[in-house]
Amino acid sequence: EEVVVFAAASLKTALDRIAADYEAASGNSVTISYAGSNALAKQIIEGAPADLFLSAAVNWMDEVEKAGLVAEGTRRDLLGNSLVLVAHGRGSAPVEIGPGFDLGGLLGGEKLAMALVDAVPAGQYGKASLETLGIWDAVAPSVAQADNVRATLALVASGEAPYGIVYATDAAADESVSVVGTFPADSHPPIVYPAALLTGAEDAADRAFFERLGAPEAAAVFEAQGFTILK
Amino acid sequence: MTLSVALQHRFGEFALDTAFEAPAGVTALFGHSGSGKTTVVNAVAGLLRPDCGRVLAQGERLLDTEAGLWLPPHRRRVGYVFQDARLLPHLSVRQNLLYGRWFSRGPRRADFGRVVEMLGLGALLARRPGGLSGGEKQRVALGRAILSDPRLLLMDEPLAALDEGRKAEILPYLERLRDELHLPILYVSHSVAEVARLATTVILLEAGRVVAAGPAAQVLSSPAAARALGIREAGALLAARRGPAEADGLVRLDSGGGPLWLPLTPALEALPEGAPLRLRILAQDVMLALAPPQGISALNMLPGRIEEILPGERDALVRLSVEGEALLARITLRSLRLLDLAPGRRAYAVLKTVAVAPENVGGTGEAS
Amino acid sequence: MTLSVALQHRFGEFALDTAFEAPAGVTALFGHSGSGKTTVVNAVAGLLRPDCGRVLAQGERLLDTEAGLWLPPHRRRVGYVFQDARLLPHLSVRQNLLYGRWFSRGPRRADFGRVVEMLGLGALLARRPGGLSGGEKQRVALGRAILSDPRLLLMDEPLAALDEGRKAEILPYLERLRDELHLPILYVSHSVAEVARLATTVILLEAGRVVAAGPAAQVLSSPAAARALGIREAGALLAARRGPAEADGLVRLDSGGGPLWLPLTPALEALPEGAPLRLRILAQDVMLALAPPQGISALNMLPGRIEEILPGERDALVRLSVEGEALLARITLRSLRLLDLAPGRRAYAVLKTVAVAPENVGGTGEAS
Amino acid sequence: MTDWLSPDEWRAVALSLRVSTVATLVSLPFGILVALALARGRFPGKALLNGLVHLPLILPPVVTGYLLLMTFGRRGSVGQYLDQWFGIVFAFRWTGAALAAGIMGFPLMVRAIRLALEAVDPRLEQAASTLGASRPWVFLTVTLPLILPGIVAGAILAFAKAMGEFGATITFVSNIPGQTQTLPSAIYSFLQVPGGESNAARLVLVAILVAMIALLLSEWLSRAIARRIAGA
Amino acid sequence: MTDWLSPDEWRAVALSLRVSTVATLVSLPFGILVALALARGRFPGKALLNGLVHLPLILPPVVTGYLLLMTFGRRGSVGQYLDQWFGIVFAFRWTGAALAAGIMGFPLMVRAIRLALEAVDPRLEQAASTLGASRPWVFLTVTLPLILPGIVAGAILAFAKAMGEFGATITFVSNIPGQTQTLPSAIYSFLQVPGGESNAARLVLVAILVAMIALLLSEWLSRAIARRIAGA
Ligand SMILES: Nc1ncnc2c1ncn2[C@@H]1O[C@H](COP(=O)(O)OP(=O)(O)OP(=O)(O)O)[C@@H](O)[C@H]1O
Ligand SMILES: Nc1ncnc2c1ncn2[C@@H]1O[C@H](COP(=O)(O)OP(=O)(O)OP(=O)(O)O)[C@@H](O)[C@H]1O
Ligand code: MOO
Ligand SMILES: [Mg+2]
Ligand SMILES: [Mg+2]
Repeated sequence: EEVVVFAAASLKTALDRIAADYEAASGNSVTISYAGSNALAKQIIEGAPADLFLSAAVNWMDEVEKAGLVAEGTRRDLLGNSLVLVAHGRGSAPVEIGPGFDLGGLLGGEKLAMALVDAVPAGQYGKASLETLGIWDAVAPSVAQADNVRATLALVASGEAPYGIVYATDAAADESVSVVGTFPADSHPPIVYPAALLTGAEDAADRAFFERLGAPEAAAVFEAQGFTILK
Repeated sequence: MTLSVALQHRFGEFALDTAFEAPAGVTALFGHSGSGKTTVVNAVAGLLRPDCGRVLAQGERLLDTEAGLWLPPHRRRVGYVFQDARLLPHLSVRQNLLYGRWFSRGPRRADFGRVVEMLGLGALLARRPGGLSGGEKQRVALGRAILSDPRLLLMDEPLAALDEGRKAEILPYLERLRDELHLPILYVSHSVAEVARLATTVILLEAGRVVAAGPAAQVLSSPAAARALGIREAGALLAARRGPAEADGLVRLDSGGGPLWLPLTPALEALPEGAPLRLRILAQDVMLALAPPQGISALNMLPGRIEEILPGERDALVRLSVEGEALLARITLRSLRLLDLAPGRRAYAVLKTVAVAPENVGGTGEAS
Repeated sequence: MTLSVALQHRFGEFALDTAFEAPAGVTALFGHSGSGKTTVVNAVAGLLRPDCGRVLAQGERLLDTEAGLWLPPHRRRVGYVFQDARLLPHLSVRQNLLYGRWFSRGPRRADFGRVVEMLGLGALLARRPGGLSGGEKQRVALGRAILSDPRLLLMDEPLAALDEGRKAEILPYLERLRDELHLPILYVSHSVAEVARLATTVILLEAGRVVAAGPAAQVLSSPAAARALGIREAGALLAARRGPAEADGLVRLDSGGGPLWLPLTPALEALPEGAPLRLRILAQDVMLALAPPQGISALNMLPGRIEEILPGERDALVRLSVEGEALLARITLRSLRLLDLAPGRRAYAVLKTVAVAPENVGGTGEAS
Repeated sequence: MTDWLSPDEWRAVALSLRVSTVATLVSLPFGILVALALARGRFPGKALLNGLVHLPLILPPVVTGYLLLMTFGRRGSVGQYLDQWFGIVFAFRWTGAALAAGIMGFPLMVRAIRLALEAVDPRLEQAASTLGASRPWVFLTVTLPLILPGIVAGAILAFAKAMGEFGATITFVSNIPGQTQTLPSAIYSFLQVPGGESNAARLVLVAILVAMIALLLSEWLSRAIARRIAGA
Repeated sequence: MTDWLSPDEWRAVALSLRVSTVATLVSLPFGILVALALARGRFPGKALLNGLVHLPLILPPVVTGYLLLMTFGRRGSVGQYLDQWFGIVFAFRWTGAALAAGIMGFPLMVRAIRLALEAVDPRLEQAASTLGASRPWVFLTVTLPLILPGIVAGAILAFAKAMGEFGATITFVSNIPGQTQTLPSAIYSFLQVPGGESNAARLVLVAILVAMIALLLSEWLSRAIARRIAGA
């Protein structure tokens, strides 16, 4: 039995581990295709042979659902994440992020690295948060947008930009950046990774792996990567 | 009619407007650089699509712009020896030679081994064209065209890059081709000697137009053409039959005007007794005498009658009729005066035996 | 010493091993196709880096493999006329002609307008090489080399693609070049007539080796070289001085052997009275007579003594000394017997005035 | 050595090689035809064809990928008929990856071959035609051998591009290990997660290695051909 | 018509044009030099140079972007010295986008020029040298005019590639509207959100339009050059 999973690329480390455990335990094989959520969603809509979809954004799961490809009642919000401000280098002083936070002053004329603020979820959340905090208009001209979170982080890691906004999960593992603050969870829409079984893929193995994602063993792995488990 | 050509074409300032008939045998295209010789040959080969024209080869229409007919080059079966050899650089000499065979149907008239030997290509077969000398390239091109078993050969100054020795070796072979294979040949050359030896018909081109055309003997002997050919090349063609060889290495040729003795060259040796042949006698190689001179090394003397004298600036062309055949002699105005020559007077044409150049001796191109 | 060449090079089976000295004037490289002529010329131009060798031009070393010296082509200042014209396709004819000028320093010895007129290039100046005829291309190449103001001209069969008329027009120009510009010229040609007219020195190559070398008169007159040249091209060179022109269009030339009369050609007309010149007299244009023949159109007779008879298979070469100058006559074995000719006997050399071909008349290449 | 890459990674390497090779070989005849049409042909839609060929170069690869997905996907305008009538499916198969790679490399291949075609001396082709070779034979026996260096150059460009193609491929056929995961997709996956850089670097090295070998082979081949043509 | 694109989109179009033009023109001399070295040169590191030139083709664009960032970034191994000594900064500038585009198009440009170089008849260059032209002059007056069609072809390939380049550019200089947001970045952004397709399609059309005009111009130019060379 083969389970084909389409998953947002940012889930790779955790999901690879969970899949390996599952394969060892069940004897079924799990094949995971990692790409951007938008591409995966479109592929699913175009008939990709996927059994499960793990999206990094709500809107792309909505698209799949609209196309009638989500198996009745299987969609659920699997994981959450938080948004942090990272700085280049290890020893940067922590800052308090709240209303009126002087990010512009912190940048000192340099760039703030973010994911695409209108297109990539991490960018969209970041922009929303900065708007809520009332500093978006001041910061906007200094924003350098990358096409994904890892590229954003690379801009900070390489020192190209002194600060950047990324997911907590991405910030943790990088030696050359430090987290200097976390954006208040209520300053942006909840960061949610929805998961669903896809129509026509409701055999035992698929279901089993889908269930497995919510199991405590999986939760531990996700949490180790910095994700929060949504109930 | 073997080949009938009528062409009109314009290249900027240059306008080609020619029509001629080429009977069996070799038809020489003759004319100054830029007179349109290559253009004509290209149109016959199908490499140039003339503005207007008709080309018929052995009854088949190759081109007829009025009827909208244009046969592509590969269906014309013309063997073309180009002014620049145009060997295929990625093929060996052997493959170049055999290239035409890949496409030809029907019997193979030219023998590979014989062509290779004749053109001295044996040592080159495995080589590639890149490193060949100019003459070597042209020899391969010649062999390639012959071996493609064409029904018409087009040659654009094929021998210009060859030395005298090689030329002398190849010319008899071209003659044999012409005679044995009954291949019509359209031949561009700057050498009157070559043309005289090979050509049945001569077409004189000037600035894209035919200024003289006809049987070689007639065109080359006509004093009028002498001017176009250059005075040094003026001469007459004499028909003769090969007589018996004699003990001292000479052979008798029976011309209309009387017997002539020539050294027995390999070319002559190859002809059977009684075979018709052609002698070209340059006007400048003919002396006139009032009586047969004695004690002189010239063996050949023909008695004749002066028909016409065309005086030039410094010398004169004298047309002599020798038993109905025409001979041209070029003499100085001083000699004209000293000997008191005039039309109607009798005179002896004296020619040095060996002044009859061997390449000016050839078969007639008609079946013997 | 103007040009000194010593070369060794190997191309597969072909091995070049030549050494020769080329004094001022024209040095002709002569030999069969594939004998290595182009290879030598390329090595002199710097286009071929020979395995081993030395080339000195007017005192400057162009190549010395022992000393590790190799001057690149552009610093050798050689004007090279290639067997294939090699015009630059992206430039107009005018630009091709002027190309060398872009790089040359110093005084301009060749005049653009004059070269253009001489070579008949006026109407072609605005054209591109693509559409030129074979002869037109070669004329442009010639002009281009001359206009680059070289100190050495290399010519690889420059006239082979030209018709007789053009050749006759260009030859005097090459002579003038040689004489006026004191340009040494290394000249490859298959035409003995060209070589005889132009060359001061002749180098005979065979299979990459020099088989004869020396002053043109000597090499071309030597009966031994006759075999290499082809018997029809054997002949002697006679030094003479131009005498006065006479009323009937003839001019007297005073040779060592006595006076000769020739038609006054433009080339002769251009020479002042008393100018030294050179006549080439082909062995086959000379008849021998025991007494001066009467009533004959031949004007020129020179009394001489038979020095040597070299019998061949069918004819013999007779060397005659005419007041110390050598003449060659080619006669049949039959005439030899009939006239009972033998060394030591006296005989008259009879030549048809006009058999002295105009292009075999030229300045000597020495300052007059 | 085998431990150095995981089984999935080995499969990605093997797949990339297969995809690139197939893409190159299959597109070669089309490349030659299109180059011929562009270099020699005279027909109304020539400018359009030229534009079409260049399109994959002009568009961001992702766009090409989307267009492929819309066209050759299982519900795509062409894809569904190919499936129904010929049973050919590109979507989410390695064949799709090859299609994407082939299309992305096509402009490079065509241009190289076209340049070589334009450098062929037409007088040689004329000479061949007077010897009896019809147009197709002239092409096979003269033109083709003479443009071989251009074909090799075009093929190596297409192959290299295929080895590196990512955007169009992942968009069209996704990133399914063992089926559509090429080396660049695998590299991408690693680059998307924290700490994946060293793994990515390993795969980058493999990609460079493979491509360099292909490059050296092609150079050697070109030189051998050039020597053959220059002759001696 | 001006309403058809937003001001930011207009700026993206203008920037893409500028980036592509500059990338093409600036890399041209280098492309010619490298093509010369590869076609004619004989030196120890030749295979390496050849490999290096092809690298941007072989690697996924994102990797090239990362490598550029590491090398030419402000703290990159080369970048910091460029900044310190010459004041040249690529980071977050359109110049960086041009650098990325130029490097991505470089292998295409070099190959086209190299093919043209290899087709030049060395006998013509020899003829020029006997007329007194030194190597550089021969190159300028003979080789260069003869390879012009190849140069045009190389330039148009590089230009087209630059118009479509996305992965390396966004990774290296990110996406700052008006500064580094090229057309492909803008297109990509639209494709990331549901329903963005029609907007993306609009920009794709613009990209195609611009590239087609460039293509037609280049074809016309090539043909004019070819006619000039064929002569008459
Ligand atoms: N690059 C080369 N590679 C191999 N062999 C060569 C090369 N160049 C010349 N040869 C050979 O060297 C010999 C001499 O050639 P070269 O071109 O010097 O002859 P040539 O005397 O100029 O002949 P031609 O009168 O026909 O032009 C020939 O046999 C030729 O095949
Ligand atoms: N493609 C062309 N475009 C323009 N003019 C041309 C073209 N081909 C030939 N010509 C011109 O037509 C005339 C005749 O050329 P052609 O090649 O037929 O001469 P030719 O008699 O063969 O001369 P040659 O003896 O020098 O080879 C020349 O003036 C030439 O410049
Ligand atoms: O055209 Mo790309 O940016 O090499 O996939
Ligand atoms: Mg011609
Ligand atoms: Mg030669």
